[in-house]
Amino acid sequence: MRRTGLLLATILAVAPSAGWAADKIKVGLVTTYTGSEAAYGEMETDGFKLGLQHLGGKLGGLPVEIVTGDDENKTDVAIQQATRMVERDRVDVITGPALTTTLLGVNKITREAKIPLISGGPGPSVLAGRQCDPYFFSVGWQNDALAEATGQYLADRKVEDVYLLAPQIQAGRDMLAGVKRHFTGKVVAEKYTQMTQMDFAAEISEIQAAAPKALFIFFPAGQESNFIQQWNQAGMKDKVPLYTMNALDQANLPGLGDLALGIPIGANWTESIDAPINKKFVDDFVAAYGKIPSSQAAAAYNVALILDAAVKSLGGKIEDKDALRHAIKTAQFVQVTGKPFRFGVNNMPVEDYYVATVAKNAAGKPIMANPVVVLHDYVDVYAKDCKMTGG
Amino acid sequence: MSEKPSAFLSRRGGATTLCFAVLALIPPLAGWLHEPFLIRQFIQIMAMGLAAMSLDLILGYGGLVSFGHAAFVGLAGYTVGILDFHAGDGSLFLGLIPGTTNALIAWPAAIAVSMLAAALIGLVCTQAGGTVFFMLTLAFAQMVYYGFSGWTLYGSDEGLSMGGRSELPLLDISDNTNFYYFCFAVLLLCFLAMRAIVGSRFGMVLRGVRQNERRLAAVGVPTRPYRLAAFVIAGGFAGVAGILLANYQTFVSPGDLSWTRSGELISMVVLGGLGSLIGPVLGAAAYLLLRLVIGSYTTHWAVVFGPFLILVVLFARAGLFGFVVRGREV
Amino acid sequence: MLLVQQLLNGIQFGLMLFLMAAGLTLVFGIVNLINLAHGSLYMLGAFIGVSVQQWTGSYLWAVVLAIPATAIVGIAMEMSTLRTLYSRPRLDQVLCTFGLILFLNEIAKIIWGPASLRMKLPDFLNGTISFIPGLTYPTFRLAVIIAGLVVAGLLYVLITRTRIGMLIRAGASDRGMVAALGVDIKTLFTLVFGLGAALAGLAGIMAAPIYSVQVGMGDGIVILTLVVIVIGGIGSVRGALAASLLVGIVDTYARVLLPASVGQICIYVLMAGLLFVRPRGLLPANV
Amino acid sequence: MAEPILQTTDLVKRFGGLVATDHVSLSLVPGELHAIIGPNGAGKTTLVAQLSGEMAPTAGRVRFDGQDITDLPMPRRARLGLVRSFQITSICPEFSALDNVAMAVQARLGHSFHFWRNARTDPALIMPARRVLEQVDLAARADVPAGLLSHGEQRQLEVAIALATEPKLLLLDEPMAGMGREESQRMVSFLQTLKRRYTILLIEHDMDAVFALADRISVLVYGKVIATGLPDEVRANPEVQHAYLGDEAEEAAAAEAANA
Repeated sequence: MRRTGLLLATILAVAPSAGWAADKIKVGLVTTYTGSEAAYGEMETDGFKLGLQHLGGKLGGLPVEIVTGDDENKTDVAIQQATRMVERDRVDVITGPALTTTLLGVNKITREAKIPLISGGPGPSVLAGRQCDPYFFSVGWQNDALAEATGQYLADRKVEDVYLLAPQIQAGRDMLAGVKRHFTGKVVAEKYTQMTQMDFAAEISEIQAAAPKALFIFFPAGQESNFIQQWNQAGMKDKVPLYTMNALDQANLPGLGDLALGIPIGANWTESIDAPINKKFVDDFVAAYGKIPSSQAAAAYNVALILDAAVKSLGGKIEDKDALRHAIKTAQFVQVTGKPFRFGVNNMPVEDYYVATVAKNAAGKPIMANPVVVLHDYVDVYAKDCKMTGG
Repeated sequence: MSEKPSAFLSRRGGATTLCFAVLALIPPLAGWLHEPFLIRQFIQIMAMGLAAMSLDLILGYGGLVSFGHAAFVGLAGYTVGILDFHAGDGSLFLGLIPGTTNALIAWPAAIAVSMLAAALIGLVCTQAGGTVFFMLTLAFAQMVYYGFSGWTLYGSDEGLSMGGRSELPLLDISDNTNFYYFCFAVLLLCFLAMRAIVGSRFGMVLRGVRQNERRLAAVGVPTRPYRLAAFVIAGGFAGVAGILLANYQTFVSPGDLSWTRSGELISMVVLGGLGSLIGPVLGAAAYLLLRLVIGSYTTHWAVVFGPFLILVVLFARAGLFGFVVRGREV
Repeated sequence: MLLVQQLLNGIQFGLMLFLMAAGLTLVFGIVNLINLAHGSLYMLGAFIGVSVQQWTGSYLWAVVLAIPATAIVGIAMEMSTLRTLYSRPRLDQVLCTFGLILFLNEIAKIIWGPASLRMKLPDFLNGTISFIPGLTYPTFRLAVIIAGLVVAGLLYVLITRTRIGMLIRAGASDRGMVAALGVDIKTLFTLVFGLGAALAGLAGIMAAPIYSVQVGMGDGIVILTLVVIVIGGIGSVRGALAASLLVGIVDTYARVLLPASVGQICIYVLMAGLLFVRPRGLLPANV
Repeated sequence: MAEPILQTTDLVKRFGGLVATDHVSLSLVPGELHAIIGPNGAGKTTLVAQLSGEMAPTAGRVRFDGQDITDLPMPRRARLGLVRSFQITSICPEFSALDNVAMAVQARLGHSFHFWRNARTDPALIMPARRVLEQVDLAARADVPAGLLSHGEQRQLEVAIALATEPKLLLLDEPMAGMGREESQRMVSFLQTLKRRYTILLIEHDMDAVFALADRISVLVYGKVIATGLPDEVRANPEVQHAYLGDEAEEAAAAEAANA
């Protein structure tokens, strides 16, 4: 009997207060706080909170409750966290997943539960085309497009050949497909590594032997940083020029110091874009958190902006998830790059993609500098395959 | 130990009945509390509990310290997932086998895959005893793990998402409550089957193996075939658990067959009570609920759980079930 | 040149594994304990190293201080928990050390945070070195190779030439005899454990500048280390060295020659194959 | 003389340079109780291990019941009817005494791949097991976990387990090891009752017991059989007296002679 009592007590402890109030908006933030990619989680949380702060602590007039969950950069954990948020915490909207891997896991839950999921960054190809989801939105970027920008940049400079390296995950395949899309030269090799690999000695030796004219890499920030460090240790910096996309940004640039200087980066946003809203965002972010925001932080800032606009347009009535979804899709706001934000049919952003180069700022810190627009108001290639039901 | 068998059995029986009774009442309780999450949580507990129960068969009764049990759970899950995947796009597995979402085809196939893998792995591992057995099961499980984590077609490290739960005739298990009672029935049946097995001649040999393998050899029982058979049977039941887990998550990933998952399963068995079958289900409940409850206060739940596990191992070998019935059947 | 370079990569990885495997196999040989938490010592070595570097700004100080610090942690672990496990069944050992992993990972998370940390290298280790014309190799990786070889040499001398080594060998085969020699067997066990922990710490601090330092970094490597020990022959340090190099080299070549999907299985296939031919490992301990 | 039931020819076991079994040739006829004695370190344990199948001989053959069993493992030999007991009690401590014996019955009945029927209520196992327990006087202790039995009872159980397999030849490895005087005597009288019903190879340290029970005795010294014969012959054999009974016995004999 004692045991039964214990069990009941446990169940009651597990059960939170039932029912939800329409007088606030509950935002679930599933992101990575643990491991090599933990910087993403921090950047996103800070970016979203700063957005909220700029909006006076409310979204469209509603007070906000944030529920956070650590996905540990594992899909199964992300699914568990999302399930918990949907079923137990009953959040109104989920945002966060900074990595394609975890994002796809969370999307599985939100798609079924018909709860809006707003990506704090990635826009995987699988959600951009035939399997596009009316409840999924990206206010960051479409994966391929970042690499397409770099590929276009390589093509523009008539680089003869390129060696491609990425982890064997969806985002990796997206990025390498992206580079190849507009690149006109020869692809020396297209190599995939293990998802959690941290030592790239063998790959670097291979590249050294292949002696390509350029190397394009994509890795999540922590791994990318490892790669660049080892690339330098192997003395390759001056031998083969390295190209990448926004996996090299303020999430890992501070740790790399001078090692990354001169690397071109395909991006949808950089801290050096000259727009008043961006300047305010970056300056306030530095002031509040003592670091320059990353691409994820900027996207999370966008998440706050779009939710504010959407909730406002609904007059605070967010209970109808279909209406909320529609409001998000049609939300009118100026995004952090300073341009009005617009979704494509597949709920991926239609925006400019840049190539920036790592250089030191006035304070001597490495930043993504001198952004040049490579792809204007770019509609990703998958959009044409998306036949979204329910508008 | 000195209790009369009848009183002892009834006490065990009573505790076991109580466990199942509580499990049967979870859905109405969840409805009353407006907590659908509870149903889902207990589906997970039952599925993991079944996996732990199957491990108990070889660990608690046979004394075989397998650190690769999650591999068999995961293999069955992947079988269901892969068949679902091929059913989704109409392609063929290895260019030969069409996919299906029909439970009556996919599930037996999944169990067969788990048992076949257990037979192959067991064939090598049961050659050795003790330490080498432990390390070999671990290593083979890693082999399976890396196999799936590298299999790009099925999502590699990112896992494989299923279109939905398998389809059963007459019962719609896409509904959580239906699925809950389905899992409950499966758990009960598997429990009864395993209880019969451990009481049978085969079970007696298995228990004998743990206590004194040399003694059995001396009276003419070659122990290896029995150890192997037990390994395969446990693999089969692990497969059943894997099917439930895959359908519960509608997602499978290499994480399901990692060595840490195997470690969790062992923890559940010991926490609940070695060699008690129902104990591991209690262990699974304790493990998962502790994680949930402590986890809602602090993210550092492992700081509490790690030492707790050590203390249970060192000082409370009878586990939770032993705590309930005060004693252990032999 | 590429082949030579990959061979060096393989050797470097192998020797790193050896630092782990030597400690684990010694402990196994003499006290008959499977310590899954050996990987946690590796992790702690790396974390402690990062902290020391943050205080002093020096990698060398980090190496010098992290190794004894890890040894002390190891000894504390031995004296508090593991000691009671020596006579316990394997299952208890496995579970308790599994519990220790959970605990130590979480403690590390509390102390150092969940995000990964980086270890910086001094300039003289951060470049490349060209010792044959046309062959350049990262200086630090070369340093790891040298350190690994030096440790292997010292272990050889320790085990074959010194009184402690004699006791270790004797203890592995006959505990009663060592006790009969009037040696305090408990202290000997503790010392051996401390030595194993120090080696794990060294491995951690060597790995830190290459991999990033993060919670759970030891979980994967401890499994690989167990594989090395099984291949080499349980309890045998020589076997551990041979198996480490084999695993390191096979892993490296498999990674570059085969698609990523099959690369990592190779080691396990190798293990299964080898055990089929030599069930007791490559160079079994003469027990 | 009848066809021997157990016969070893030139059995040799070497451990490195050490010869533990040195060309041992033994032969047991059905129904006899044959004892092997020898001082400590004579190689009795090694010999038992080779006869029971736990250890492979370096050279030589073992025949049992008309069949060469040299290469058969212990379980196969046991099923042929060559069953041993252990010097150091070897039982399943968590099983009851009855379970322990029933396990042996189960082994005799063939393979145990029966998964459903409860073994503890199976009369095919329980009845014979109870009979054997009665035979060794343990019926009252049938339901006690074997680990909780007294040392003497455990030794009895050890023999009972062997008996339950209905062996053709019982290989008893020091059944009186560690027993008190009274317990030993009870065991001796119990073994008396087994005599003639089973062929028994008795390895024993206790001289009184051996000379009271054995039909024939073989003396093992440094791995060699130095004498085989009737108890009186062996007792009188000077080589045995010298090598086994030692100088002390010789002196005693000499003193006896002097006194006479």
